[in-house]
Amino acid sequence: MKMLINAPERVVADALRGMAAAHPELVVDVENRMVVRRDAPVSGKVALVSGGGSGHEPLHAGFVGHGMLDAACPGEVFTSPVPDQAFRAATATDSGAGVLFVVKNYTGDVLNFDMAMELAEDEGVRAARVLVEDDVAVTDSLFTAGRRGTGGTLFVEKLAGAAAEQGAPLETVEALARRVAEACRSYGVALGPCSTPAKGGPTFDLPTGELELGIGIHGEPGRERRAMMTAAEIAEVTVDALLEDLGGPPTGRPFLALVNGMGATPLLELYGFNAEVQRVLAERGAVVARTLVGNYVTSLDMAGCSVTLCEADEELLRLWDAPVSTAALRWGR
Amino acid sequence: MKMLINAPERVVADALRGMAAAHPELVVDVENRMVVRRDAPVSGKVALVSGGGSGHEPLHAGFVGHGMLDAACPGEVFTSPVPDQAFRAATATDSGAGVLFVVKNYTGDVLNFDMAMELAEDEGVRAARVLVEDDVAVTDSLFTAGRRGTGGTLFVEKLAGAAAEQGAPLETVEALARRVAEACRSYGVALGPCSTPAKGGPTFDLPTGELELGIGIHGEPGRERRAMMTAAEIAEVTVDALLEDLGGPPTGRPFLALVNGMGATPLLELYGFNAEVQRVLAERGAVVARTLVGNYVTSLDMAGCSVTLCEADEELLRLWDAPVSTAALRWGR
Amino acid sequence: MAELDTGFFVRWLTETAAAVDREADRLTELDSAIGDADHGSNLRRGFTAVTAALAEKPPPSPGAALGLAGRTLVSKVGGASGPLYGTLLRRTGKELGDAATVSRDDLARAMAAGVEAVTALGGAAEGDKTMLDALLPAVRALPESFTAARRAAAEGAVGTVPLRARRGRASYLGDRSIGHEDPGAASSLLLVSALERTWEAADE
Amino acid sequence: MAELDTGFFVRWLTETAAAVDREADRLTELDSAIGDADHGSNLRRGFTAVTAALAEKPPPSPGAALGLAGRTLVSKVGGASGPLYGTLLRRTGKELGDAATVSRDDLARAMAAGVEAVTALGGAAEGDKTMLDALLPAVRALPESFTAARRAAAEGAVGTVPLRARRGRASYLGDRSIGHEDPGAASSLLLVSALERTWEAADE
Ligand SMILES: Nc1ncnc2c1ncn2[C@@H]1O[C@H](COP(=O)(O)OP(=O)(O)O)[C@@H](O)[C@H]1O
Ligand SMILES: Nc1ncnc2c1ncn2[C@@H]1O[C@H](COP(=O)(O)OP(=O)(O)O)[C@@H](O)[C@H]1O
Ligand SMILES: [Mg+2]
Ligand SMILES: [Mg+2]
Ligand SMILES: [Mg+2]
Ligand SMILES: [Mg+2]
Repeated sequence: MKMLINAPERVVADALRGMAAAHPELVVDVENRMVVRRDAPVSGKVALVSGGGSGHEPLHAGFVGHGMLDAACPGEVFTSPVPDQAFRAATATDSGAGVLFVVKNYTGDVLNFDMAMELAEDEGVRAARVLVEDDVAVTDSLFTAGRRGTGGTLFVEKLAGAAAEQGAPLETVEALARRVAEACRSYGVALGPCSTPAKGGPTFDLPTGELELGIGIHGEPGRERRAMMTAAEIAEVTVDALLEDLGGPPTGRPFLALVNGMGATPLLELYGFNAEVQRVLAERGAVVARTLVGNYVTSLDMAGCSVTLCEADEELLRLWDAPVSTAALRWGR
Repeated sequence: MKMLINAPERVVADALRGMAAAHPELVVDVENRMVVRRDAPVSGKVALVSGGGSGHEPLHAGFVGHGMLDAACPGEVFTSPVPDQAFRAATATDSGAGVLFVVKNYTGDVLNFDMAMELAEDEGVRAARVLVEDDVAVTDSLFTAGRRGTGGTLFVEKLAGAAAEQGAPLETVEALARRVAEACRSYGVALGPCSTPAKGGPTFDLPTGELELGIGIHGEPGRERRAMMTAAEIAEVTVDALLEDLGGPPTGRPFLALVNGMGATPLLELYGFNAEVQRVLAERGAVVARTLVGNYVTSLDMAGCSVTLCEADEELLRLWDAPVSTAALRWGR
Repeated sequence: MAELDTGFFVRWLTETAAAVDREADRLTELDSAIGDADHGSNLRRGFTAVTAALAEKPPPSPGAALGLAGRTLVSKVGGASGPLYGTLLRRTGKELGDAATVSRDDLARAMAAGVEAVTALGGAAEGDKTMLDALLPAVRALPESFTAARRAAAEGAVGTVPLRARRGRASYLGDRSIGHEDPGAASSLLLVSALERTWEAADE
Repeated sequence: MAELDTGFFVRWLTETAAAVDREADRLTELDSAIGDADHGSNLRRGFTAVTAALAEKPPPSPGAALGLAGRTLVSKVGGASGPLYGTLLRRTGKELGDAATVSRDDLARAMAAGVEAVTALGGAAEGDKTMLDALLPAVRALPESFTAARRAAAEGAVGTVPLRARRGRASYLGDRSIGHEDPGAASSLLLVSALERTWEAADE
């Protein structure tokens, strides 16, 4: 598999150098693997710190900036960052108002961020953690590592980031982040595998004419393989999985929707898929207040898509519309 | 080849429906295949209209909005729009101040837009046209259809769009657009082919271990096939091709740079590639004032990248920094 | 020799549409080698619309039939081939005026003007590896017979294989365009072959 | 039976690093089938750093050697295996205290505590298809001999093939995790095999 890289072990450092060059408005610490708001620590503001394995760009570094994250710490490709990284990011952004770690629910992320949290608390930083576990494809969570965190992360980071920017204290930001995390559901579909630099080739084989349902964002195979479907059919499977998990027919509260590309699916196709997602949602009686279409929570060069729904209310809509200024998400400023 | 679509002949209409759902701030006319600013025609403002084959998203529809395009008309995949589309877009956006068509230099685009321009002029619309022909891979333009228009289109649309937004008259906007088009150079590299819905599979074969240099944005093979290179080497070939075409060592005027993904190359790799592009530019003595990294002028699911340099001055930098609010490019507002 | 009436022209265009539909994948395949893999679907979309337009609004004359087909191609195809084929048919139709029937010689003269208009619009010359490499020999041979025209178009189309493209998308490939048949020349052959078949069917 | 000194522990860790380096692609391949294709490169990065750290700062005792290795893994690996292997070695080292030499029984007791800490941290039990399926049998057999420990680890690793994963990334696959060896169990076998080899080399 051909990649636009120098060498597998340099990929993350090279990307950070390139990010530094493109974004003078960010502080990029290549050595210590972190991306930080230039104005951090922002006096009196709760700091939001996130991170995870690389390969999901723009998540998380692309969401650092006004109204969203204060810092992101990228690990190696598909490998959670080490505790030092998250600890450094916390001390670099804490203004005294405390730090909220946004953690996607994977064994590695949980373990490493928990260690970072201990280190931070040892240094006197008030730290809290919110776990994103929105992937409804993981059904029997008693017999698994629990639901994976995927697209819902974007909503948690955006909405909690807006609340923090508006001056909410740590407990409020944490409670809000948790409320958002609980309101999010995601489901992903792969039309092809991705290739990781470490492996140098595709992480699984997907025969012509088949797709994977219920995939995560790490190139792992899905829960089920089926014959290829049309965009309309994929939208039906996906939306129904989400609504079912939300407990049946929609309540009338508006949704925030993310129609997300896994990396290699053209935007042309994603928009077409969005048309079908919106059609199915409307047919099921769901109201969508805001929709974001694009490659936001990716899996390297995987072909496929995921849909995330976040059940919202007036407050969450206001926080969604609040100004944000990051590399990948920007409005209102 | 698996695609997230319903049927090849529905791809463009479906995408427009999906775009309409995601962007209430735009007027999307699915029937007549055009995407228009909601506040068009903007009184006293020169209208910018562009378009081309679909498959290059977010170009052009993703650039419709304040500070950039007034309308875009997408053709079928890799097929220039028909004259009616461009004509309708012109009449829908002309406030009386005239219309500037931004046309990428391909036989089909030129012919169809020229017909549209005649139709528009017959209706009393003052119309002008700027041709983007920035691809330095097309060398012997006497024996070809001339240089292709690729990444430079983004700069022409952004900078001329800013000038139009600021109230410049048609002649000024046209002259500026022409100046920008002349200041732009692009060069593209493919690591893999793309697959078009019409063909249902890859448009060319690229053996493992080889890449295509000097590709366009329509899945056409490049000028030359070579053994696979590192990101550093690709950056050298690319930057040197651009600087050589600009007439040797940089003059000291700052560049705007676009490090563009062709669609399936992960953002992680693109940022890493940007690090190398910036290194080579610095080594050659070139000053880069602004850099944009991402998938902006794509070729469906092609793996690869292109680099565009635009020689700028104070005025162009100011226009670049001016507010823009479109689906794909947004800042300052 | 029989005069060609409006029905003949409608049958020719319908026959062309059927041929394009049958051969669309091959045309796209040719375009995939040296272009952007859309020529077949472009022409299929266009000629499907032509058939529909002719059925909906039966044209009063040969010239009107070609004019309607040409306008339909322009407004449905896009790409390079839409304006070029559209111009070919519109211009040919215009030359035929509103005569109810025309001779083969009339058609040969009108098509020569049509092809000339394509040359003017696209700026290509014979040997540039475009549709003109099939169309120009065909209209030169048309005064002789429909079969001669088809043979000339076929030779012209095959003759594009060794050429280096100098117009259209294939020209970007430089020497790598050599060794492939031009998709537009291949579709032009379909148009001229349909003409011969329409004549032969009428002649029976 | 000879006591194990600091040199022994340094050689064990170095031997493990070499084995991980040799087998990294296979570990990644295993992780590719039921995980995210990074286990080999994760451990290679980690153990390369361990070798460097041991060379740079020669540890004063067996416990210090394991502690340094564990801390290095935690700060270099990331993922699930970084904290888990890091905890295993740190905790084992802590149990050994600062004794200059230790017996195999000391090591067995300490490693049992180390593995217990992994269980506590990751919440997995035997049979969940994780590294524990190699580690737990190995520490149970260690009092008998290094060879018995290696055999037990090998059996445990192979024994993960028919299991359905209940922890870690492989658990997302449900039944589709069945039929593949767990990468962490495979790497644990490398660790225990290196222990046996180090012993055998010392014994000669
Ligand atoms: N300037 C030109 N003059 C004549 N024919 C041309 C010219 N440019 C392109 N063509 C013809 O058009 C064909 C391609 O048509 P098509 O694939 O439908 O459009 P596009 O190139 O825009 O994708 C070519 O094979 C060639 O025969
Ligand atoms: N909760 C757990 N307890 C024990 N071992 C675990 C647990 N979760 C994962 N593992 C082990 O970690 C291995 C995967 O390590 P690695 O691939 O490096 O990390 P990641 O899963 O984060 O990519 C698995 O094969 C398994 O043996
Ligand atoms: Mg991992
Ligand atoms: Mg085309
Ligand atoms: Mg074509
Ligand atoms: Mg792994």
